[in-house]
Amino acid sequence: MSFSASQIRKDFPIFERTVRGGKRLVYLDSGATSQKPISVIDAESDFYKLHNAAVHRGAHQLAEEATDAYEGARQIVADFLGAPGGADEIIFTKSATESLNLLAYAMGNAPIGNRFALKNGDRIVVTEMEHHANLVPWQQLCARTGADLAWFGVTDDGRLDLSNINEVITPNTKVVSLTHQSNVLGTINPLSEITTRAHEVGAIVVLDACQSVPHMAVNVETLGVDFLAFSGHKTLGPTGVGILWGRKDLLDELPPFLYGGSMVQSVDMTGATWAAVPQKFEAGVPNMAQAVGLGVALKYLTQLGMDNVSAHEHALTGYLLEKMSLISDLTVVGPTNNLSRGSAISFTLGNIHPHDVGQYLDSQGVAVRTGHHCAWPLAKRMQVPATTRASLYVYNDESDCDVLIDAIQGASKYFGGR
Amino acid sequence: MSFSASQIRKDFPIFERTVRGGKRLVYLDSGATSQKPISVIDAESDFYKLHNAAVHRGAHQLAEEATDAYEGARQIVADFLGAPGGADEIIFTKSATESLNLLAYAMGNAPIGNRFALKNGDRIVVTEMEHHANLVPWQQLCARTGADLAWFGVTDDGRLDLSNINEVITPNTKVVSLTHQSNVLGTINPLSEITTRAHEVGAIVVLDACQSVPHMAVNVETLGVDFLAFSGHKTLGPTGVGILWGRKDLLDELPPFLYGGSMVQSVDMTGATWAAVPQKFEAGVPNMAQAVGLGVALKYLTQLGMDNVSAHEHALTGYLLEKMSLISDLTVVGPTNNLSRGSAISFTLGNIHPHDVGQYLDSQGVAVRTGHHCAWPLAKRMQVPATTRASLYVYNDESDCDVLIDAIQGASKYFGGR
Amino acid sequence: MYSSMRYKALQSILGGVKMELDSLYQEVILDHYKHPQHKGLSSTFDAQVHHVNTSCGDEITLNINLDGDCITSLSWDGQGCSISQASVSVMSDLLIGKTLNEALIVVNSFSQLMSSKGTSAGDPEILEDAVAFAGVSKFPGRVKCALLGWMAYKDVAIQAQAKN
Amino acid sequence: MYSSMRYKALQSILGGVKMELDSLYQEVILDHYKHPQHKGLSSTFDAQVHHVNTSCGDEITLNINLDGDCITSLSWDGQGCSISQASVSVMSDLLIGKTLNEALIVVNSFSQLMSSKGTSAGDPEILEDAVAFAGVSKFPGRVKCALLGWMAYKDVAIQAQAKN
Ligand SMILES: Cc1ncc(COP(=O)(O)O)c(C=O)c1O
Ligand SMILES: Cc1ncc(COP(=O)(O)O)c(C=O)c1O
Repeated sequence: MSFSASQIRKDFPIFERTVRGGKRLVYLDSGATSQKPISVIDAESDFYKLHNAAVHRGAHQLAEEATDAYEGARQIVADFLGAPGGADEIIFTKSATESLNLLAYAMGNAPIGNRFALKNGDRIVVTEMEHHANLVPWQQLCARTGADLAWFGVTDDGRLDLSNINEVITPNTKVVSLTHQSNVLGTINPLSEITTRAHEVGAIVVLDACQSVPHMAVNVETLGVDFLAFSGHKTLGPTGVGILWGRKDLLDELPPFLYGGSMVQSVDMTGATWAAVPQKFEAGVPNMAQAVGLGVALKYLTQLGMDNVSAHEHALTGYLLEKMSLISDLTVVGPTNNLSRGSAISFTLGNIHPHDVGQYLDSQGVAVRTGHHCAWPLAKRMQVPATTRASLYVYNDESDCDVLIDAIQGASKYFGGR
Repeated sequence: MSFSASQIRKDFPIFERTVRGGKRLVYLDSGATSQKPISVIDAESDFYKLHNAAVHRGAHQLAEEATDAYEGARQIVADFLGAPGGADEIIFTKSATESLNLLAYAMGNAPIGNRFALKNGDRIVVTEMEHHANLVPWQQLCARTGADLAWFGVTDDGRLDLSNINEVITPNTKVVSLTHQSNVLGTINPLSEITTRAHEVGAIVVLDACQSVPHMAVNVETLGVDFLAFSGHKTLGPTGVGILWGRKDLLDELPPFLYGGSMVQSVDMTGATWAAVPQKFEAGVPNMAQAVGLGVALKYLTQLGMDNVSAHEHALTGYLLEKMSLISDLTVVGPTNNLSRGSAISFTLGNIHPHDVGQYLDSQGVAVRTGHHCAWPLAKRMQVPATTRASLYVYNDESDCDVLIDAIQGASKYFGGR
Repeated sequence: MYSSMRYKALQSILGGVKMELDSLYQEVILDHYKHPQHKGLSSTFDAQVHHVNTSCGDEITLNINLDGDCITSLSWDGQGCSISQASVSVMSDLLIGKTLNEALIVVNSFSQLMSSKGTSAGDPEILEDAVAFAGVSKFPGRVKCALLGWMAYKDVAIQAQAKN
Repeated sequence: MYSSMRYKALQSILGGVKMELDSLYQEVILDHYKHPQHKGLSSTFDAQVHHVNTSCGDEITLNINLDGDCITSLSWDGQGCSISQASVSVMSDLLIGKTLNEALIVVNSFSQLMSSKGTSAGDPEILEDAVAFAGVSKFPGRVKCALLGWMAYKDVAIQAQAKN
């Protein structure tokens, strides 16, 4: 199969519009959120038009169909991730942010004796390149339990510094949570050394896969992690849906997070007992249409082939890095070689503020993101108050990169001479 | 304006389909989830097709439009509820279940000295007719903090028993959380006596308005409550979106719940500070398309007029209660007079199990819900293991009630003679 | 997913799905429901279990007595819908007198039938009267009801063996 | 909501929205950005505040000195985009020498301009050079940038008054 971004673009209605007075939309902000193919949009609409009902509840045909569609989506996610325990290991949340908070809060709910219970002197390990969503929940869990937070540093060229791995992951470490791919640097982190050491000391490994699941083949068994979180909206799917995957035996032992309907086994006025996984973690009427839409998005990606997706992005990243290297006042923040790196490229441009760069690019139809990208500690580490980030996806091609490069040079001229 | 359910039905695509071999769909399960008008379905689709981008983040036109749409929806919700502090008092969650859990967890996060901090000997008050979503989170908060849980009982005819209000709401009560309208009994609870007593002792009042906001005019100022939760999907809106409203000064003091991007003011590796309300409570890329859809749903309801909606449902409830009273082996569980009662009607039919009743109704095209309706303590109180529930909404009319009544009689015959 | 959903809805719009109420509520089922067999718990037992179907609140208590490998008695009490009650009644009739191994064959065959989504008629050699539940497999919401008693049996058999 | 969204998109599809970059980055703004006024913090002050725009990380520290009701000096340091830096530079120029009441009129007028969504050109009598920011009000994402210094001023003025 030949991979044609311009062909793929035809599946995405948003590319039929223009921006800023007729400019072609060059969307380079998929790291924030991806665009949606028509099949995903239609799947959500069709759920409402044809099958809408509360799953697992009603005693009628619509409820049966809705349940089929929702549980079918769960199976698709399980297959997509290669979940060894199947669909029962897949929990629908509203976002990766909720998935990670779910873990941190549920661990906070663990009674003494539960393998997730944390105490004074225990340790949680993260990295200096985490998105706030994979940092602040753990900070707060530490504050509540008395555990201490430690982290891997980042090297000057934007790689994880694992040189002191045995001092960071100590024998009393209970959780190691890290990003698979940095949303700022593009760095893809090596996992096997970390999972080996973590499991050696009995810690669980949590993977923030927000920036990897959309962009490359991810198999949870092969990676050897214990929990994984990603967001639907970055994966061609609808907003309002995220995934938490976890090993079945761990999910069984993990206490629940949100309490309410459908997650209980029995309730009286004084207490409750919990349903089996995955229901235990899905209180209330779920985000059904969004889960169904996510299922269709993953089908769409499967049809493209995740290896084709990552090959396409890899080639395009190489092309763009090359072009960028020719702009004298442009500095890439993150790896400049195209090894173990994804398609998010952050950069600074002389001393022009990223906000101004972004504004100029916008005037040329180029959508990027500027700022600290929800990773302030990393920005401080890299000694940049903010960056401009271009992030690529299946619908981008070389012509998009060319427009970006032209626009960057235009911005240089516009704000230059300071 | 004359209110025409059959005219309204034309706005809802799902009524173009049939069920169970060509039967007309008689949807009487809106208490579980409502159907969606085409304008809501299109609003969600159009968001993806025309304006999709991460709100508050990108430096480009799509991001501006998405932010406008999302914040516009927040304003619509504020207007719909009459929020005295405006849009800042509206928090988008994924569901009412999350809204209520947010409150309970955030209070659990309150440090000593914060007005929400709970300690041993403090009290939380609920009622015996709560949905699990407004019961189990409070049970768990009590377990975590040492507060005790007390509750108002329910009378034989399904009304709240307020006779011992001063013993239930004691001076050390910190929270009184109750449902505005029972999802099982249909009972609309009187609030003024409760809010008066609660505020007298310095407690806050939380209203579970899941079954009232969709069905009647609800003004938070007039009601005098402090927090209110409802679900989008029961209010003609999309799945995957809920609302928490709270008084601005209380939201300001309430600690956050989910941690991550966009809810922080500053972050370093050791800690974080929080953004202002409402961002403080909205971590991560939000359920944007769903929030926008909910805004359109509330506009649709406003156009119908909430007073017209409740008048329509009141008349229809009277009609159905009357017809039901003529079926000899049918027992309504809940108020049989049509005063302070909404349109959810639960009943038992001789000793035919509700599951069988529901199945028979389904075969006639009638969609109802059977079971304990996520309110087990109430089922025990009313001494029924389960009931069949018919719940009405804007698109239902007398002909729907007639089909239901015929089907109930059919079920009697089918399973009768035991 | 999406196209199969469309197709399904279309089927029903075209009236392709027959009204299958009678295929669900076979005569045998309504009969056992109205005249349940082996209902009423024995005063002694080798093991007893209590199972609840949380999605609908149906409950069953099941007693077993073994003589070596042979099931000498099954007795039960419970409340629930016609499907769950009839199913445990039919099951008791079928399994009493069988060895644990023979019973397992029946139980597995019934579980298979329930997961067949209407594509199997069930093996009358093994399942006898229980083939009447074939129609239930077309109603995913009711499969749990039909299985309640059988799951309880699996549990109680294990406990009785562990004890003996 | 929904129809207005459709309309907006249509407008831009039809090329109805002009490329307004130059209306955003007026000459005056680029000038102040390249040559900021009153930058560099005074060594003494009646009050000092530090404000951060959390959505983009722009920062400003602002010092004020009062003589009675009169603003004798404003000085600042910070980092950020051209809009935020130029805005605080223009503001300092404007407010120094004014009384607190006079300054308040300017601040309110500027706030109003910023919330006008491109419908106002600003009052040159009151705002002088600051009318150059009128175009910013068309870019909701940038209004916060333009307001950063002005919000800091409001805060620092209150603190200085409280102290005196
Ligand atoms: C009274 C009441 N409270 C809370 C809920 C929970 O709402 P949701 O499941 O949408 O979170 C429901 C509906 O299921 C309800 O009827
Ligand atoms: C690496 C990473 N982690 C977590 C998140 C949070 O995802 P969401 O905002 O969808 O919850 C994001 C994206 O914002 C991300 O890029």
